[in-house]
Amino acid sequence: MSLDTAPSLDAVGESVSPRRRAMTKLFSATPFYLAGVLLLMAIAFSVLRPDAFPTPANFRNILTDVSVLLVMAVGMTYVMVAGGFDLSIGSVLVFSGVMAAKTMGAVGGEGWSPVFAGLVVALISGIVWGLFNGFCVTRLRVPALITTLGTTGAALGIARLITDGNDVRTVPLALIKFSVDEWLGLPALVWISAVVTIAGGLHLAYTRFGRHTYIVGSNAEAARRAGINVDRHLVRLYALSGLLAGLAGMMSLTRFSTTTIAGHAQDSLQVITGVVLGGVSLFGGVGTIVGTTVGMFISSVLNNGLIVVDVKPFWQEVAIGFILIIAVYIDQRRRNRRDRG
Amino acid sequence: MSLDTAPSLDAVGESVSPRRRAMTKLFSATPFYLAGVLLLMAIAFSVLRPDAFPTPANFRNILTDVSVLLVMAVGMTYVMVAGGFDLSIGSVLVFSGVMAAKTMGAVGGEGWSPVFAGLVVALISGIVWGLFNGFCVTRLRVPALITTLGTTGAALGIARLITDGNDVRTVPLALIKFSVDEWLGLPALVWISAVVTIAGGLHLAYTRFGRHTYIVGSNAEAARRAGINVDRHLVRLYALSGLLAGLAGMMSLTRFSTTTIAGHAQDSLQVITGVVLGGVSLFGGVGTIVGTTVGMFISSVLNNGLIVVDVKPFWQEVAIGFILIIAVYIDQRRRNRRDRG
Amino acid sequence: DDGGSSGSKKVVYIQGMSGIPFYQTVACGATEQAKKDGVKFSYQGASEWDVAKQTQIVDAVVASKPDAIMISVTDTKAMIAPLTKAKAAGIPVIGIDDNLQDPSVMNTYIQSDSIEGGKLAGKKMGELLNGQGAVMALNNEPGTPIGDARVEGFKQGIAEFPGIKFLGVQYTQNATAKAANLASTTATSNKALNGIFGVTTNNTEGAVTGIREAGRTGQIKVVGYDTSDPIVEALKNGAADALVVQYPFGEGKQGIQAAQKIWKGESVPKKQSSPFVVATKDNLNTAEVQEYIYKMTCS
Amino acid sequence: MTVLFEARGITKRYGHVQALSGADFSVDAGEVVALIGDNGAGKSTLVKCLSGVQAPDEGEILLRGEPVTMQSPLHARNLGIETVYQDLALAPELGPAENAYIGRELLKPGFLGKLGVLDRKTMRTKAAESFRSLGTDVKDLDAPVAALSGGQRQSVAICRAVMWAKGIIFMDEPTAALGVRQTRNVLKLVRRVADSGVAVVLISHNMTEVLEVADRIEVLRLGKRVAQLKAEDCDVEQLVGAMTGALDGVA
Amino acid sequence: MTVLFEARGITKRYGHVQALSGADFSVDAGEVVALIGDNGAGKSTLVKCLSGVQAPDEGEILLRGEPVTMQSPLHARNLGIETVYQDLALAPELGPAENAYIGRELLKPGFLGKLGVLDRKTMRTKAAESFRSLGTDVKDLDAPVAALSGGQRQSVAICRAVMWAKGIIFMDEPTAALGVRQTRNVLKLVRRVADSGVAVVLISHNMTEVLEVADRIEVLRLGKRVAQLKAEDCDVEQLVGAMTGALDGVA
Ligand SMILES: Nc1ncnc2c1ncn2[C@@H]1O[C@H](COP(=O)(O)OP(=O)(O)OP(=O)(O)O)[C@@H](O)[C@H]1O
Ligand SMILES: Nc1ncnc2c1ncn2[C@@H]1O[C@H](COP(=O)(O)OP(=O)(O)OP(=O)(O)O)[C@@H](O)[C@H]1O
Ligand SMILES: [Mg+2]
Ligand SMILES: [Mg+2]
Repeated sequence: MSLDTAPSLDAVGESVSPRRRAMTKLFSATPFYLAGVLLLMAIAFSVLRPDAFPTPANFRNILTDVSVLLVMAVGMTYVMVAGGFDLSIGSVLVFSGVMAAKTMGAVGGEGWSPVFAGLVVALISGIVWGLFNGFCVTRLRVPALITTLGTTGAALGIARLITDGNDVRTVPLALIKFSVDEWLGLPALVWISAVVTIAGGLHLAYTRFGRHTYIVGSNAEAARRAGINVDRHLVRLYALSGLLAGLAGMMSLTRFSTTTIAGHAQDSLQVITGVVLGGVSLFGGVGTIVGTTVGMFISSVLNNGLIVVDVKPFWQEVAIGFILIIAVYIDQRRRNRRDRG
Repeated sequence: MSLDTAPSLDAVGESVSPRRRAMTKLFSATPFYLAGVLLLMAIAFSVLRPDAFPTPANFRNILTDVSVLLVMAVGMTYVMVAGGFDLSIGSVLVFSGVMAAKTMGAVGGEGWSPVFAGLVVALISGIVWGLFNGFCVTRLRVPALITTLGTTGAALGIARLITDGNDVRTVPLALIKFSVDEWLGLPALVWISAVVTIAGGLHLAYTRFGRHTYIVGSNAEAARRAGINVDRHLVRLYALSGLLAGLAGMMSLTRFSTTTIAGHAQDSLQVITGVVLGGVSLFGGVGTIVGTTVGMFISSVLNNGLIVVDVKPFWQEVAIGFILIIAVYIDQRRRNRRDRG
Repeated sequence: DDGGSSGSKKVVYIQGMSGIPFYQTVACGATEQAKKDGVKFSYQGASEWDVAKQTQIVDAVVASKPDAIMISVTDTKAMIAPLTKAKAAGIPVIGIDDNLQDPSVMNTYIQSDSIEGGKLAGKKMGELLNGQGAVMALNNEPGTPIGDARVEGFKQGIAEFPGIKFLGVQYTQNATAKAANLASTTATSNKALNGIFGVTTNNTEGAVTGIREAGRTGQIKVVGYDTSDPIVEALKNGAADALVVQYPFGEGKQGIQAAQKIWKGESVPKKQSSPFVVATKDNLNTAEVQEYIYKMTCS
Repeated sequence: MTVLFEARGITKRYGHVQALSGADFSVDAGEVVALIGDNGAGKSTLVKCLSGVQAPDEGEILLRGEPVTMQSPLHARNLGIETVYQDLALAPELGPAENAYIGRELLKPGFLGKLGVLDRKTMRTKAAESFRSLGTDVKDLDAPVAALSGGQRQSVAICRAVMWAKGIIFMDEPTAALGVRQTRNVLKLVRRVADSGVAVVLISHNMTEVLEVADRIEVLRLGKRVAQLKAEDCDVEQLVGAMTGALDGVA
Repeated sequence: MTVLFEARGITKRYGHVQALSGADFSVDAGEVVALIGDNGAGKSTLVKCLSGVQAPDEGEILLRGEPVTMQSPLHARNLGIETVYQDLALAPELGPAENAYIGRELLKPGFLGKLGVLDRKTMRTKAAESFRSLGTDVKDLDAPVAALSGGQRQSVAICRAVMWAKGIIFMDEPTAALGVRQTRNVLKLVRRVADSGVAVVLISHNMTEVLEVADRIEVLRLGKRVAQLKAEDCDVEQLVGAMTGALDGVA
């Protein structure tokens, strides 16, 4: 029902023009200052190696490097905005890749049909692990950290049982060709990753599903009382994260033509780093995919740039460590000043 | 000032006998059911390998195995109860070990004086990193995850720069002898770990400092308004965690007579797993050292038992993954039932 | 440019992973040779054993336009694509350790045959045990080609001794403490165990500690692969019994030499091999063995 | 004649605390019933049990004479029950307009709506309107509710419930943090809502307020209903007596 | 003669919201001053500025005529200022007794106390006593305060502040969630505290309550003090007029 209008001292909330409001939002949102940090880094590397860093080929390198992890970071952003946590994505990536490779091997042939079968199996594998995570977190009330740590071990263990620990390389020629193909000068994987990120960004920011994700992360009890099925929503988010890890598994398989079983132990941590760097809180309720994207690129540009300017490996570790802290500090400082000012 | 007594309908809170209260506390606290799970596991392994699992030698294995990690887990419990997070302990352990070994090498000799110098340097190294973590988290307002991830890289990088990545083994004979010494049938390291754990347990549970740790984790703003210097307290907690990681570094050096630089990437995660298993929440405010101890032993007994009963390595990963989830589930289920009943 | 003088040319070595004694020694050997020949040299390596990370490094190194790349590949198939890009950019690729599955990419590779090395370890173990007993291996992670090949060779080596039973591989995630735990637990729960093969340095160090803690030093023989200062120490005092030592220092030198030959247009053989030595307490101080012991602190 | 909504013998224990021990309650359409009682009497617990937030241990709930089991807040809501909770149940990181539409977000018309795209503008305008009608001045509609004053936050919770009230509306101390003017507006609103045929249950510790707006008063003490009174028949002293038990046997 | 505590021209902005724009305030020892104002007028913000929780952007604070800068709540507390915050500021995971002693834990006598060991038993007993004196029945002293009813929680916060009041005590809507009996006890308590020489500042939206207990009334509107009144001189209508600005120029 509608309320009638009582006398009021001021207009409510409308004292600030929409334009000014939009500007404030833009400048106050995390990604803005962090994107500044990213730009500064890129400028620094360009000055140090003008012939090598700011080249189209190198930008393509950076984009390709970030593409697989970014897909998983989109899923992680959803889960963490809702106050969850998913350590298992690296293992799920491996598991899905193994299942896809095995499927493609079983289907046989070098065309698109085994690829398609592999993709479907990879996505389903990812979803199944995601559903399992969601089930444990919501029904069994096992903390997300323990649940996803458990599935990290279990998924990797099963992948190794299936393969006896050996990488699977039954990848059809069609897929190998696809990995080399470029559209508009960029590898197909980069485009896939871009589509997922943009779709995820719009979906999280503008739809009801996205809004519910923020509410669940901000105050799960309030969400429940407002009639949101919190458990179901969380299960969906974990499933989404699993799905995207499955897709990432297929992408990784495409990129390397082999399952790289041993090489993803750090993936989850890398993704979580990018996501938190981008302004998502461990406590949930805040964060955006734009922020996540900037966060992931900070890591990636840093890794790339330090090698291009030829910093020694041990120095790189030290530099990355401190730069991460400094980047977030700059971001925090600017934002605090605004809050005060 | 005191308040005078108004008529009251019931006695306040004293309707339940202190004894009953103590019992309720005991049974409702996490460690109780989790300890049951631990016992069940031990019984299962004993039944499967009565000749090999429940032997003094094997129990000594388990205790030795858990000792270094448990010392770090005590520090982690403090930090996480206060709502913080410390990923850097594994690297700080390595860094402190390296500094201690270098110091012992520089002091020279095979007696106790280089050992003592090494110990002091290890502890100071740990504290310094802890203070740095605390500084970044409180003054620079960089989230704990990013801060400690940054110092993880930085501390390890510097350790490697100092040593060129080469393990240092300038350990005096006195220390090597000490590592072999046994008191009452157990290695000295186990006793050190036990002392730290018991002291930590009593300190966290019964002192003002411990109480403040819970308050900061439960509601940092309330703590601040109540006159607790939250930032200083957090800095102390990170310093404590660093100190204990430094001690662990010295213990690890004692155990292996070498710095094992490359071998501690998983330490932080293992410790966090044990701590969360033992009932500490990622959101702070709850948890006990008793719980942490039980949690650490669950991991350790599981690792040991699966080897003793000769489960194949890949199956071990799968089993550990699922058993972790089941253990917490049992614990949760029992506790929920009590809450409802 | 002028093929003759290599004064301004640069070689980058991409390690399989940073902080590993073997790769570090390769870098030292290369540094020494490069200094002598007036070639610029640097090295890179990811902090984890990870194909994606190594790809990232290869990409960035290619972008920085060196004149040759030396690389210890993390995967013989997955690294084909990125190294093909290097080749396409006209950068010669020199393999250290291993070739790719596509043999057309690398100009040359210097192989220390891991299967061969593993075999040496297995044979030595057989000798130490007089052909009787039960042995296990400690490896980092399944699916790492070099480690798997060493274990494979080890199995072939002990197969010559029918009295020896292979109990299987356990994995340690490269953590010394995990290796120690596995060693002590198995040593106390399986009295038959009398030999452990440490596939990498951390595993050997862990095995030595674990056996000591189980109180079975001397009863259980330890054969390691690669060295580090602590392991050499263990060999001296009898806690370890034999080590298969590669010649990474020489491989590094060879790599730089190969690069210069390629620049000059001279022919280099596709495969060059690098020798091994088996070090024991008795031969440790001989000049031959000392030449092999890894030097990680470059001059 | 059956009443709209009735609860019988509701019990609820938390550990060894008995929050409700056989509480009864009833409210009819178009009626304003005040639920009063001492601190800790069990009022909020009763409201939670009747709005699906918590499952009672025992007892029966009848809606239009039919027994129902509230499985979840969503279920209660689908039965036409809205609630202003004492702890407000807002999402602190979201803005006031966003909070007002939690769980009932408006979608854009047409295709975008089918895709689940929110109609933020309409929600914002409508929320601003209803805050204004309560006399609450929210200066920054984009600030998170964590940054609002106590009274502003309470207004958000009230607006949310009132916007959707159809059958029954529970208001657990809705005016506790409100200013004088806002309180008056809410009391007027309560009357108006009831007149439109909705059953209103008002919890309050302000007896003047209760006597002013309620038709009937139910008194809870130690988890039990101890009295049902007609507002016109009683005064503040009587109510206080009933709540504290000082007048036992009198009321 | 200087008053005990005075604030002049306090301003405080949050982003583009001006919460206080030059607010003045004063209170003297032994006096009960009511601070009233509409929702969002800036009362809580003023209390936070005066108790060291937030730093004002501008303005001066004088204690016994001397300018002071409140650096932190601890500093304010050391100056003898206690506060009951509107949001209570309790640690939800801890029990009521533990909360009552936050930041002022009692230690065991003797050596154990030197080690920092808490005297839980005494804290428990004393806390129970003071809850009882407010007329609040907390059934389970070990349950976390998150499990208490709204009024019980508020009692915990009040007890905590009153136990330690020495110079000035700010109470931001202390009775908002309290029952009738508990409210009466708190008002009696306020009077008694003031009589013992402490300055009491009471924020409330209940004008009857305000007129009953206050000596003086200060009115805040849109972040500024718009009136200072003597309680005996005025009635509810006048206060409401001053708060809403309807009577501008009259008061
Ligand atoms: N989740 C819970 N766990 C344990 N005890 C609880 C819980 N919720 C309420 N209680 C207890 O149940 C009793 C009734 O609480 P309730 O909140 O219903 O009181 P109320 O009548 O609303 O009081 P108030 O007027 O103070 O809001 C109290 O003693 C309270 O401590
Ligand atoms: N942390 C904050 N960030 C932004 N705005 C704030 C913050 N705290 C308060 N405000 C704004 O400042 C104004 C004054 O708030 P304050 O809490 O002081 O009001 P109040 O007089 O206590 O009101 P009430 O009677 O409702 O408690 C409000 O418009 C509020 O939205
Ligand atoms: Mg209540
Ligand atoms: Mg207020």
